[in-house]
Amino acid sequence: MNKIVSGAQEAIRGIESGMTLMLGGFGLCGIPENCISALVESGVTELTCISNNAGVDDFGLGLLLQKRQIKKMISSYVGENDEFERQMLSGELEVDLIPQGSLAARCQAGGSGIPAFYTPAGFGTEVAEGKEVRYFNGKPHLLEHALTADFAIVKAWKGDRYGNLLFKGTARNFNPLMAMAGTITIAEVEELVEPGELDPNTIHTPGIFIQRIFQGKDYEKRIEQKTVRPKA
Amino acid sequence: MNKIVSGAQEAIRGIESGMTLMLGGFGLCGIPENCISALVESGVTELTCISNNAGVDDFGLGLLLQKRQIKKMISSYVGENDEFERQMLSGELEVDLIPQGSLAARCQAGGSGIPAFYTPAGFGTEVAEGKEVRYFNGKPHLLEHALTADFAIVKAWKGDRYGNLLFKGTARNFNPLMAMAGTITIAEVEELVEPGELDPNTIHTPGIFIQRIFQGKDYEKRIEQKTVRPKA
Amino acid sequence: MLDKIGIAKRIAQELQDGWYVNLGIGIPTLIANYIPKGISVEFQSENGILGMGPFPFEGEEDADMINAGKQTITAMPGASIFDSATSFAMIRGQHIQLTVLGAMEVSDNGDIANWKIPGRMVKGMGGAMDLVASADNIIVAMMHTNKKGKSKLLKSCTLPLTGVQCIKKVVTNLAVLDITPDGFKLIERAPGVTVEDIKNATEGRLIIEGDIPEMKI
Amino acid sequence: MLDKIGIAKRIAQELQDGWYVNLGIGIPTLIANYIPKGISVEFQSENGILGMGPFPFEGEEDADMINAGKQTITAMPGASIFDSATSFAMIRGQHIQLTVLGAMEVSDNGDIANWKIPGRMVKGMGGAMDLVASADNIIVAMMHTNKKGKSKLLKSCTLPLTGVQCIKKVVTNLAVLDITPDGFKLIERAPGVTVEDIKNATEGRLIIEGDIPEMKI
Repeated sequence: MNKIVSGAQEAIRGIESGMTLMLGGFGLCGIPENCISALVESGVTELTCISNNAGVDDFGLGLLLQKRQIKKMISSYVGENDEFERQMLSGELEVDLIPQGSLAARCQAGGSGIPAFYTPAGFGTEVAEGKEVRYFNGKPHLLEHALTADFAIVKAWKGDRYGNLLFKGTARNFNPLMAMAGTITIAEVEELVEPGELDPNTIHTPGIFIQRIFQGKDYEKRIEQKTVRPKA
Repeated sequence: MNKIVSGAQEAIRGIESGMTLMLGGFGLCGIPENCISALVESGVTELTCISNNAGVDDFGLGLLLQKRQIKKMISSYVGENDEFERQMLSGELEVDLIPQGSLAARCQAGGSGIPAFYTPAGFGTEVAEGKEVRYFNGKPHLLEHALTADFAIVKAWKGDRYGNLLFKGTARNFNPLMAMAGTITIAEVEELVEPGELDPNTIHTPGIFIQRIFQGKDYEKRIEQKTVRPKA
Repeated sequence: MLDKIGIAKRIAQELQDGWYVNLGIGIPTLIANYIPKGISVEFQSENGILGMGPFPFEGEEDADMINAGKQTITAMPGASIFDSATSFAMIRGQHIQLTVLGAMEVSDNGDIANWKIPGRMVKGMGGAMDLVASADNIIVAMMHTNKKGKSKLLKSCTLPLTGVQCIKKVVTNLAVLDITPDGFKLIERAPGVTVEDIKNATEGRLIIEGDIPEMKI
Repeated sequence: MLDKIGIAKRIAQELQDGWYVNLGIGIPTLIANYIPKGISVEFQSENGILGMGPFPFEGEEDADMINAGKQTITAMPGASIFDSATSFAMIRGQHIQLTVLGAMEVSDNGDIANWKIPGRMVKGMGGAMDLVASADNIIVAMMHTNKKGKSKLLKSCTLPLTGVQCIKKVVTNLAVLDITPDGFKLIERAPGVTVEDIKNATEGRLIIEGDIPEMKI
């Protein structure tokens, strides 16, 4: 099995205007930088993007927003981003805000063949509008449906040609969940390794969830909130 | 944080007759041998045991069956075990058979605060009796409820005093799922290591799910179906 | 007529490069020995491994490395190991391209019964109900008739069901049959088996269109 | 009256040995600096880490190690890292003993509003709705009144809710209050603050029983 493609351009082949994409990452941590750049170049538009956040003005999904390639964002927290705010307030951009844990669970469910589940998050809030409420053990829960995507795009630390992935630190976040939920899942990795180099026992994402993989380049890995303490 | 207890006897303190236990393992692979022995010695009875299998006559949960300590088994596959068969056919033992994937997902849901979810498994079979049927994307699904336990007992390869666990090979199976679903979760490990020795990035079960941990002894790790090929 | 190995060999011809495959216990397990040259497939076992290799050499068996049949196994380079929830996420989420399993009965609308015989000790369904309810592409590997000579390809199953309207193809010692809205459609005859033999051994609706070729094993 | 650090110090007194704790952005984050001596707690961040340590030294920050506030962090020995679904499994499954978060409004039946102001840019609820709907033990850390001097402890929230009947305790610059079926029950006064001050700053039902002690910070 060899899922390696030459790079981001080949990896995103088949992504068309109007499609739904999932993009891994939390803030700017663990985002698929190479594929986002390739999407900007490709000029696809009318995208629905499922991503916990929406990048900043000049990085991450902000780059796609600048080019008005995104029709709708499905996220839990957005707006570190002036252009996002402008488009949202002007009505150019649809925004569906979802509690973060529900977003994570809905992606995981989508990849797991679980069409819907009940969660307590959002009961009694506007998130509950139009949703079935059901009590379990006396506690109200909302019915939430699985999320899937035409393409899921994730960023990992290491990967092999079978598609097995290892993430680094908190750059894991939504990546393994979204990897499960794409009809086609693209993984860009900092380092492609030979099969067997990743310990089968500690692989985060088994290759079965990945259809295309490539070694990315020029990772900027921008830090959003640099916080440090003085050396003692 | 120090969750280390002296051994199996101390670990099972508080397990009383009539309680519901989850026990990790698949067949005889990855079963909590030390705690099972301690439960036999303790003499607790009327247990409801949630475990994918029920051991063999003289090993694993079979030891508890021999002493008639189990009132009810909740499993996906049983009966490698004559005493089990005798007790089941005589009506001494209640048995609730659950599709394996639903069992795994129900334990995971129990530990995750998801009270119920829909799955296609079992629709149109006797497993569906009394269960809500609901169609998603034109396909029928059953509503399945989360499982939890008074105590979950798991077996890991390595662990530290925070309760962080690493499993080995396919001995992982149900262990990480059940670890999440116990009101109190006991982990017996082959090797206790110092905090920091386990790579935070590849820990299978974060310590938060574990309340008690100890280094087991005299692991037999019996093989149920030894299958080999001749050396070339 | 085929023996069990013949059935396995015939089903192996269905494998395609890059597929992930779950093989049930019994005849299906044998398929791993007959992967067509030049293609690469990965075997999943539902207890929690992808990339199962051959059985270990004598003395190298590891109690912590077993398959869903509880047999000792090895892992290939590129293998991965995971918990049983993730394993069934792969199955339920339709990430597996082919599932092959045995059956006691199959009906001409694709129902399958393979887990329970009333009055006999019930061992449980294991992962079979999840597999048949989820997989897009399920092949049943079984003998065409039972030990008493009765057809196992029925109008409707008499035993408790494992799943409904889920089986797509049946490969038996006598034939390859697709399951269509109109019943079992005969695709191939086993070597030396006539259409008449298959008719006689099939209780469910059987569709025979044109010449039925003999299998090439 | 307390400042933000005072509020953090007071809430830190609630910590118990062995607890897992999730701290929201703002005042709650400060609590990590005032863990009582002799107890050991672990901090969870909902993007996917348990066992968060202090901020890194200048030059040692790692873009792949951040908290839910997107700040660079370090990991303590015994830390573990996981995906966001597992992280919210911990939260929803009530494995976290204490959640502390900020709020714009809290009502006397335990409702909280902290994510949206109509007419203003909405940034989203992040993990707040999961946290408040799931946690058994939630403390709100906030100023008693808003910048216009209006009470944030209300009969009922005016802003869109984050969660209903979920808050158990509020610690403000003026007081510690438990939320009971009968409303805010005054537990402690901040240094130099009178019961009258608290009455004047609280719009919701306020229960005052007996002498109200002053906090010890």
